[in-house]
Amino acid sequence: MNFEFSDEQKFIQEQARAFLGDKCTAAQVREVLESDLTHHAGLWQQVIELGWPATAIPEEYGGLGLGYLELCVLAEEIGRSLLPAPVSSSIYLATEAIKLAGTEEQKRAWLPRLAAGEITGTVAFAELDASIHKGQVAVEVAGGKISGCKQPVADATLADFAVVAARDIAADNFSLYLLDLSAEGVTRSGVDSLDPSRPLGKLELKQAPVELLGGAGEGAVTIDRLLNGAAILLAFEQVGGAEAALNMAREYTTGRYAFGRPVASFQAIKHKLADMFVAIELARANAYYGAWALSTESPELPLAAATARVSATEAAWEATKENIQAHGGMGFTWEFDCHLYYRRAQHLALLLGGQRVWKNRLVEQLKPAASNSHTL
Amino acid sequence: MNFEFSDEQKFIQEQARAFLGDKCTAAQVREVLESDLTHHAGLWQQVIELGWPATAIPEEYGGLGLGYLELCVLAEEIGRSLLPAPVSSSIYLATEAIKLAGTEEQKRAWLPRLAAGEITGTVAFAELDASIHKGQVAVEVAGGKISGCKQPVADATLADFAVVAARDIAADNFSLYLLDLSAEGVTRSGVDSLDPSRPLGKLELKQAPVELLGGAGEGAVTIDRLLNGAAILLAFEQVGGAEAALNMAREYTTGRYAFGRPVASFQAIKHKLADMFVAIELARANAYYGAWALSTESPELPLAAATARVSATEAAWEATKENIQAHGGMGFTWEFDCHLYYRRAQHLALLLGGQRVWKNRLVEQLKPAASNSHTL
Amino acid sequence: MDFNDSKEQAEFRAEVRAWLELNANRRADEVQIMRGQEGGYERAKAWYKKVADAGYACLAWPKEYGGAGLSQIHQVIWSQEVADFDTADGYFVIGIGNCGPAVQAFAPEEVKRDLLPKMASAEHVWCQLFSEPAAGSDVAGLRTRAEFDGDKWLLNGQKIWTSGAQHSDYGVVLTRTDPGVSKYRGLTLFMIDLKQPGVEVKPIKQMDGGRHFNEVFFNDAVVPDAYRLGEVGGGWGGALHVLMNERMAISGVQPNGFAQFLHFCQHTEVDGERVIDDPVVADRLASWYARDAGLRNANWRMLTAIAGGGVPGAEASLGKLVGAVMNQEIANFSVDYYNEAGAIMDDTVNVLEGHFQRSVLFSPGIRLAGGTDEIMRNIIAEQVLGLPQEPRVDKGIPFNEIPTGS
Amino acid sequence: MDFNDSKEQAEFRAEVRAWLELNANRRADEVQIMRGQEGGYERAKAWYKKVADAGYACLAWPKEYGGAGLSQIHQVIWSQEVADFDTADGYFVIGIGNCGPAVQAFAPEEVKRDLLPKMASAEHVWCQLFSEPAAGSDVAGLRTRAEFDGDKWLLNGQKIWTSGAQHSDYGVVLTRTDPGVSKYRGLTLFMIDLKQPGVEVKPIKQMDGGRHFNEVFFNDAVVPDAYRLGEVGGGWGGALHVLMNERMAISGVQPNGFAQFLHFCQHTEVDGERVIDDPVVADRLASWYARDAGLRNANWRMLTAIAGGGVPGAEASLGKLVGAVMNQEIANFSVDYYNEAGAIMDDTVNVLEGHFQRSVLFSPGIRLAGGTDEIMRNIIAEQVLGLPQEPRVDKGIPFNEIPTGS
Repeated sequence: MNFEFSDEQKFIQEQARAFLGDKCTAAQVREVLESDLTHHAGLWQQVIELGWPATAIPEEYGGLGLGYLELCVLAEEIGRSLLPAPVSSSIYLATEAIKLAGTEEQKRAWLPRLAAGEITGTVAFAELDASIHKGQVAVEVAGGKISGCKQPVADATLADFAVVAARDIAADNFSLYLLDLSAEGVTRSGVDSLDPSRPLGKLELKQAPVELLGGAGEGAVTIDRLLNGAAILLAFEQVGGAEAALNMAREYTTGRYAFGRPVASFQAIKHKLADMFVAIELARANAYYGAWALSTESPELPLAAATARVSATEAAWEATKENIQAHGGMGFTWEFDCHLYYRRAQHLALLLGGQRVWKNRLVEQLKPAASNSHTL
Repeated sequence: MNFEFSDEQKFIQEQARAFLGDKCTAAQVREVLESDLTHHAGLWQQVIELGWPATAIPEEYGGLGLGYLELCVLAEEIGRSLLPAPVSSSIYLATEAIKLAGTEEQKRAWLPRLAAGEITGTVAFAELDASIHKGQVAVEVAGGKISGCKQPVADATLADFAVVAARDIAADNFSLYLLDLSAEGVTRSGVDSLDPSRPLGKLELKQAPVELLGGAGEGAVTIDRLLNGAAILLAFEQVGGAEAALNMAREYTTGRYAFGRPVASFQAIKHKLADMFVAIELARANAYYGAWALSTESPELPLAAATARVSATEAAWEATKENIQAHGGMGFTWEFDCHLYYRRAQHLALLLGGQRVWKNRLVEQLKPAASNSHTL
Repeated sequence: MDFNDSKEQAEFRAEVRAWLELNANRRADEVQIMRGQEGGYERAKAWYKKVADAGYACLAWPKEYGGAGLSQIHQVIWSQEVADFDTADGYFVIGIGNCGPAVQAFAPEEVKRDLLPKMASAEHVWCQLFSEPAAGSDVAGLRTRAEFDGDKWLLNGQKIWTSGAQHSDYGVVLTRTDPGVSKYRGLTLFMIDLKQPGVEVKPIKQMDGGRHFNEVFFNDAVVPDAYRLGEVGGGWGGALHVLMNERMAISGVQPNGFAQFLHFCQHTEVDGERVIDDPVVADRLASWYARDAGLRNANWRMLTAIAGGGVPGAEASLGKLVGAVMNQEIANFSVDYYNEAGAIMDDTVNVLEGHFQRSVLFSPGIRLAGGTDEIMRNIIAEQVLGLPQEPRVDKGIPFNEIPTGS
Repeated sequence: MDFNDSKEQAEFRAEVRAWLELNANRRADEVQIMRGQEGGYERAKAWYKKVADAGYACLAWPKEYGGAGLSQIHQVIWSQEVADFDTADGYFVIGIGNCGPAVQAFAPEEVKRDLLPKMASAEHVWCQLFSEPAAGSDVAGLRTRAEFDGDKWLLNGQKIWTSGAQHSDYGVVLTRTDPGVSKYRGLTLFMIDLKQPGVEVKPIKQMDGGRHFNEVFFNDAVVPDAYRLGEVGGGWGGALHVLMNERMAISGVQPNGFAQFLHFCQHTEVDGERVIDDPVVADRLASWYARDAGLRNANWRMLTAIAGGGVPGAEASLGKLVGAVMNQEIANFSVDYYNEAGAIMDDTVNVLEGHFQRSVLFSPGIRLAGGTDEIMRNIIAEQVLGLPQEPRVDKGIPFNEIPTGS
């Protein structure tokens, strides 16, 4: 019985924390937030050199052959430092989609280049008028050509390719497709994001060529598994960000005086911070369980993922909004960094669908198969 | 524009508060709570002598001919003092049912005796296996005889008659009936109540004779209107009780010392009490609006009633549970009076159906008739 | 208990409404949506000149100060009627609502007759300068110094969170005139002409990108002694007077996001279903409706008190507290409801033109401006419920000996 | 990160399970329901004698004190396995979990060898006597006096909220030996024989009608000096040691009402619909599931730390805080779900035999016993997050000069 990361995993985490603590400060985040940049290219290059995109790619496909646990500890630090780079799009989602659903040939074609950072991917699942979470997809594929509009698509203007969910008109079902974003028929543009350090965009597709990823009609199954994995990795990002926000609040309120005493000595502030801590600890514990379930492909993965997600979204919201509150007026300024965490918390909370979606996923797992019921 | 009770109404309230503050202390409440008594007969007799049951009964039927506003201010004081007597059953519900639905003959037969306190009524709407709030009634009437089981019925073992909701088998609809509780075919017994100072019971009915109250098949309409009125009166009781709980908390924490200072000087306690105050003020304001809507038979009555109910239940729960918390360990003892308010808050919150029922009633009033909708 | 006007009130209401129909446009939107406001100030100035020319400015002020010599209830009727029209006077609320009463209470008669009519007509715009970087929740901890220099006062220091300073001609400013006595005793209140070389105004960029507030720097800014409001050392009492009147100025419920949420629920379909028909939404909607209604109805009670000649007590703080928290909850819940698309800030994509997305970013400020949630609870606890203060380490010692952590 | 036992752990688990299958009955209920407990104490005594005779009592204690000389992880395995069986040892948790370690840490060796084996086998039952009527959250404000009288100590005063005092043979009691020094310095910890004339135990009737707790009165109760735990004046340190070990004793998640709520949702139909299919229920269920899972998983992290030889820190307070609040919320939500019938306390009418109705009445106590919500938040704020204390008016002055309001 051991519910803790290994010493090796903790070492990876410490290295990541030291690296990001040094290189990825609020100044770097703001370089992207306050500009039209799609990401911090210098940091992303260093992250590639550190091998992060290769972490969970098997060695046979050019990866490091490590597991999800290693990715989890990295994710926590990425969340803590608000890394402005396409980690979730490319590493947690696009790469994982190919690992999960790709043919041997597709894996050999794409994974080594992803591992080496030569290319960057994203996923294009969401549409404004159809909910992927209800199995709805309006974008259509016919004769190997895709048409329609995907929005929002994280890192749409940066990524080299996208894994797209689309309906096969002939078969009347939906599948995943690999789409080269520089192909003819693809128009991509940015849309304003609640968190401009993590840009969003849209894809307007007119008869763009695509390649089936995985089995035909298996879109829903693959997305389901993919979202579960990504939810756990994002939960670690959310926990990392929430903890950073709590630490900001702790430092600021300890140093700032009002009525002749540190603000942190007022019970209203102490109890606020205690509540932040409690939310984060619960989220962290659930994220750990998710990490275990993901790393062992446990049958509990769907429940563990939804649980980690629900807790982490809650904790990140609580911690980042109350961090602003604990800072008083200065917390509401652009100049202070509180809003960077608050914006990122919103971005992460919405990226794979909101709380309603994930609470429903959680409860679906609790519904007993047999109806062994009493009547009230 | 005047959103305040009149001086006359305030005078009635002050008189009631003085009377109850003197005669209906925790000792009297405990006489009922800690025994098998159905109510405090002495207090009920005095209440009758003060004319409270007659308040909103027109003069032509032997009442005082005052209105609902006068009943509202009385209700607040009844809630504040936890009067252990069948006020809600007899005055807010049974009497009102006859006023609303009775024929001229029925009004002349029943109202003068209710006004004079010669008889006491209750309503029997709830059943364990059918929800009146969904229009379900299992108790049946055929050929003027009623059969089935009603539970819980407030004051079942005390009241002289009940207004019963029952299904007319022949007509396949449901109506209200007047039932003499001493009639043959009626077996009544007590069931344990969360608030033993307001006893509950059940009626087992086997071919007991009943008399139709109001039009056949009008049960749902009458109950709907009846519940709206009673919800507003109960909201005043809830507000009165909540305010009494807040006052208890204020007095106790101001007088008790810990760490060398009054407990009430700790921000955690101050802010707790402030939150109680806020909840009560919102509930009070909504109760006032409800009083206005009830007294003018405004078309807004259904919305105003549900709003008053939802707020008042929330405020009473918050105030009575946090009053216990503010008292620390002693708040959890039988000896302290905190639990009297907490129990009564539960009783009142459940009496006309829980929050789920009333939130639904509220939202139904907000649903626009026409579907003038955008699509997300 | 009734909501009907008296005969005289009904006549005044009809007159106001007739005038508004002629001189203003009805609101186009069913609900007010948070948008960028370009050119709002100029529009507001022009509008308010029209109001003043017609004699509807500052209805409850004496005529000699530019008012109409009517009652608070006339002011309430005006506010109710104008709410249906597309007008803007938010720029003048602080001046007229907060500064005006302070000037009326404390300034010499001559100064009042000179300055108040121009304030009343919004020819002069005023702001209130209390908060400082090191004095937010602890307003009385302020450090801006005012020193008497022969025949005038010289001000040095910095104010912050000053709404409208960029547009203002004058301000009411709270200063420290004696750092050697205890903090509440060494304060003095002044009026100040802000259009002078010793005053510099810098807008603050907020987390949502907007710039509603300012920093104001005083560098030997000059104030004549005739602009002193009350006694030297009596500034705290004056400041409390301002804050008390602030409550009177609130003629309606503060924005709490509910109207927009209700509109969203009633008029939006998601996947073919009206949002209001979603039981989880209905659960929240009912709770928020009850809170919003509670605030509206509590406001009716306050107006009744004002109409009866009363002054609202500290219980008015609850509107700020409840509304601000609810506003943030609603914004977050609504954005979450959009799922992935909730993160898009584009006005054209979202229902209500991205209102909730903007609100997510603006709502934290509402919980801070005008007193934080925590300060509101303190006020309710101490001033309404009469609970004892916490032990005060800054009490009874000279201001310059109070610990500051630096 | 894995949940598998080591080979040795797996063997021990199998052995324990085999023994339990032979000697205990599996739980009949799917979930534990709150009921009146008649005869529980005798049953528990008998059960624990069996456990001790088989060598499974106090697995991590040294053999000379009646333990098995094994590790904390063995204790954890035992607790996990025994949870599936219908057994009762709650009466001995405080003695073995709290008092035992204090006796081991502070008592003379002879006393330890004399008393601990009987504690370990539950032949002697122990309780902990800290709280007093005027010393609840402020435990160190206690007034029970211990005075040295030649060769022994005489105790006078009153304790309250003492769980199990009516069954106890011995107690660990915190007393004031010097009211003339500051409050934390004048305390001394003792063991006391409760079966003596100077000790009177009176049960307290709770608001739910139960009697789990007691008042204990000392009237010249005698304590030999050999029963002193630690130095005179060093009682506060000893008390903290007890409280620290209390956390170790928590081998599972504290009751928070969730298991019963889940059971209710999964196995109840209302008007033909399973409760879990109601979207509003699902919304709450998901939130509570996430909290319950968080507590369970946080507990796994704590057990991992204990298995590695660590001692859980103050963060363990969060389980108490979260669980107690959630428990009350769940009880209220569930009772509300029954509508009118929710107010019926009759066991035979309600699903889960009236569990939620009882829980509504008992749950307020859980938020108070063992440290209120507010004290838990203080502990987290100060001991985990390192935030500064509030200004202390009771610090550095003699105990008998601290304001008491009377």
